[in-house]
Amino acid sequence: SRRISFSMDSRSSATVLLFARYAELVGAEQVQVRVAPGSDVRDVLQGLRAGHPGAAELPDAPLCAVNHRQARLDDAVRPGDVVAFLPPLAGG
Amino acid sequence: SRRISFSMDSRSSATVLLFARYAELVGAEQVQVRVAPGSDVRDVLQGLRAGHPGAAELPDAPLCAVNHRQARLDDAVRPGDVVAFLPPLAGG
Amino acid sequence: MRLLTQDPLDLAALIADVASPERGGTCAFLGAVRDHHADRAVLELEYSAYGPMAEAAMADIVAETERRWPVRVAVAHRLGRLAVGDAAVAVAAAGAHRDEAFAACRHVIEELKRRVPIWKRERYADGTEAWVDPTAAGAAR
Amino acid sequence: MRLLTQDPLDLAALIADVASPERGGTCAFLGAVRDHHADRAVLELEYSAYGPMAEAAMADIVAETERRWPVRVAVAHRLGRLAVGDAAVAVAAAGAHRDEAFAACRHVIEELKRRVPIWKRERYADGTEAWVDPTAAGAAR
Repeated sequence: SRRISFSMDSRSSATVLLFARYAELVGAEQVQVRVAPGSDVRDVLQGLRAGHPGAAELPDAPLCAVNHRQARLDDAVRPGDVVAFLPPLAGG
Repeated sequence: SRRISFSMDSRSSATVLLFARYAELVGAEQVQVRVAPGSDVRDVLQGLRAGHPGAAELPDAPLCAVNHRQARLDDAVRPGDVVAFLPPLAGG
Repeated sequence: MRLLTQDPLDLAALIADVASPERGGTCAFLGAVRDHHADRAVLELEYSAYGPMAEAAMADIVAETERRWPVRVAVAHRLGRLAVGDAAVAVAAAGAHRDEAFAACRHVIEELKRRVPIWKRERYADGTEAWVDPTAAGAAR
Repeated sequence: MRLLTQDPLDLAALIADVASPERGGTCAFLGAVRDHHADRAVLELEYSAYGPMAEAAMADIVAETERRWPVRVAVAHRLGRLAVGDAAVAVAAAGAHRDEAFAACRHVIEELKRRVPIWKRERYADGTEAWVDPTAAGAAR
């Protein structure tokens, strides 16, 4: 039911989605993080921490996804991408 | 739905139940077979063959039961017992 | 639900029989009449049983399974004439965790096939009929 | 049936989705909300998901499973607030024979737990709440 909205700076930033406990820690379900050329998911996590103190409690290597597919921390991120950080899965 | 009936000589015979292909071979679902003292299931099978030509086609060691429980060919049979010979099982 | 029945099987009823608040995992198995057996087209079949022995064997299997794993299990087999697609056997096994639910469900269907005196006579598209003998060479599982 | 739904799960519908005349064996799994988790009394819980990724992962699991075994499989996970005893996940796998039905059903639920981004927050009898972390020490399976 969450709607993914894009801010004005989507040409220079990635949308970061946060779920469950991570959304509580950060205090938001969605934020924008600037991505420089050559960025990867780890850089986006660093950018998230820089702008959101609550993100300090995220683990160094959380599960992550880029554009709705599971990803690794060294996968590339380009402006306009949707990056997600995922707490330990608990489905089923 | 089959009813197990007992004939007059139940004090000296066992009731033999036949199922599926074995009932077709013997031409009956239930017959009485005399049992002498010290008889076992194998003796009952011999008695069945003596009285019913179709029983010649039964295997030498069919699955069998005594009083509704799986049995072995050398298990004892007493007058009044219910002996069953079972074609290969095909449930499920 | 009764162990042997002439009526259509009700898997939901079996699952309800084994459900409880502490059992989070339920595994179920449904065996249905297939349209083929050993490369012959099956139209319908008829199941028959040695009733008292079959019910005793099924009750034994349930009791043994519930002793071996921390589960509740339920099982029912249909008798009489069945069409292709009709469920012939249904099993449900519920436990706190899925490991035991899967293991128990599988055990019940394997033991049922091995020990319960039930027979089936198939009627084929070519008009012939035959008793199914799973021990015969070339027989399907 | 949709992969993710706020509505009660319908196992019969999943089984019907995978049924066909040549598939004689159907294995199903139902995962329900248990009344206890790591020795704490659970009153209810709420499931949430990363919807687009969860649906893609579930579709991947279905496709992979159907490539690996000769089966059809269906799966659905419920989201939102669930009470003890409510089914949270349902899987059905049908094949010609039971070996592949059991293996495929088990594979789907294992992969779902491993790969599908769904979370649950439990509310306990003592008034507290917590996000469930299956990777934490002492966590129940």
